[in-house]
Amino acid sequence: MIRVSIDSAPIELAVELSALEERGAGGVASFTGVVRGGDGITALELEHYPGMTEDALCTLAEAAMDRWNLLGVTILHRIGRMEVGERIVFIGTAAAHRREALDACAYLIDRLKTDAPFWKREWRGQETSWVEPRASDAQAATRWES
Amino acid sequence: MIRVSIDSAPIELAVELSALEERGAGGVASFTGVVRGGDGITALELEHYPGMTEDALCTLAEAAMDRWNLLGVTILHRIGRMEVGERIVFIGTAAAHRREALDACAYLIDRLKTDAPFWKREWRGQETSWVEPRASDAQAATRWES
Amino acid sequence: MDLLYFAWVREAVGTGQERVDPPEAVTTVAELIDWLAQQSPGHAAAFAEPAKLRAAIDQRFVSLDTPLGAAKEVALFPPVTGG
Amino acid sequence: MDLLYFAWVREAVGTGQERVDPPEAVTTVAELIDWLAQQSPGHAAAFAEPAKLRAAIDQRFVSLDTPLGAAKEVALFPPVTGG
Repeated sequence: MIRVSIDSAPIELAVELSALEERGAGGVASFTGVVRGGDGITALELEHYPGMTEDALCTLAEAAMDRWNLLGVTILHRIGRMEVGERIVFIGTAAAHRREALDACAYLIDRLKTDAPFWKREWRGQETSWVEPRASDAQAATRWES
Repeated sequence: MIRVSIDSAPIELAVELSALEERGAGGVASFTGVVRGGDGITALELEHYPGMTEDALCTLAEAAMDRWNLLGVTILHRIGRMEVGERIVFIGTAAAHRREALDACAYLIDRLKTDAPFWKREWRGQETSWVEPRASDAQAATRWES
Repeated sequence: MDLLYFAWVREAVGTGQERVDPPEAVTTVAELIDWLAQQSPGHAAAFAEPAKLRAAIDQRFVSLDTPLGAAKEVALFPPVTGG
Repeated sequence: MDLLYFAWVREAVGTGQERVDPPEAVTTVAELIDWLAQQSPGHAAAFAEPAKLRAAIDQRFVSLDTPLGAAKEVALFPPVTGG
């Protein structure tokens, strides 16, 4: 089962994790990205490419299902403005065995960073600046090439 | 912040994950182990070594905090009888960067399987059998030796 | 050809989408970027440094030397920064 | 010396803990296991195959060839299977 959603509404962890557990999995792994404060940041704003972004996330989920023996994959990404402490992204994977769930979860967040068309800007009070891509993200994605 | 608990009460994911997010982390990784049905299994029963098991989990959490730059580690393990679909174990890690949260989470569940004194038996109706350790678990734990 | 712009490219141009009809000499994404840079001061600001840009043709990521071919929708944007 | 038993070791012996006073010749965990196997049919069943057993002295995992030394609490159990 694949669930992909791009939405401005908050991400509800309990609901998403319960749905994955109900796949009959022995193990559920998750990663949640949260807006981090510091450096004067008061909020983030996320923009996406309607249509292409949804496709990119579905393609990633399918690639994970092909590569590992998974019972469920959930990829949620928020768009719009988010305050410090709010969730930006949620990856959840369900599998009979923990290794597959954990590896697939790490793969999905690494690849999402480079493969899905999202753009992020930081708000510091009334000032905004677009976030530059990090070389470490490109590097992290390459470790899954096989 | 380290939180370790061995308890017969159910594991509440939303509460645990929110507490980790409130550490100010950019990323929270989690692994949840769930009682899996199939093979006639109707329930699991978990036994521990009071005192030693708590110490083992605290030692593991501290080892993870030493090895990675973490803002929080939570390790919860249920004891007693659990029906199919119930949560057995929860590992949660919070870090500024996703790689540290994900690696520490995988480390903790791998090492918990070999380093913490728990014993599991399967119930099939009225029949019980103690679970044999898996060679794959011992192998998984060794990949963290450095 | 429909063009879509995202993030600071959108802001510099002043719109998120426009329809253009470039001359026949414009055959690749890179040539399209050079041509767009001449269309207005906003376009010039957005497209002055092609090395900072990424592209998609009909919703697939492509390198800047990719031929436009029969592209219906070309998107130009900075490197992605989601997650 | 306090002994603790877990899982099927506990079930075979018939109790989770007991206090014992082994002879002086018993100096290692393995020797303790051999001695315990002679104490009752239940002990014999629990301790017949030392290779299936693991041990902790004063709440630290040890190998079976470890000297008992001044151990106050020795636990004997099957390999752990948590998580």
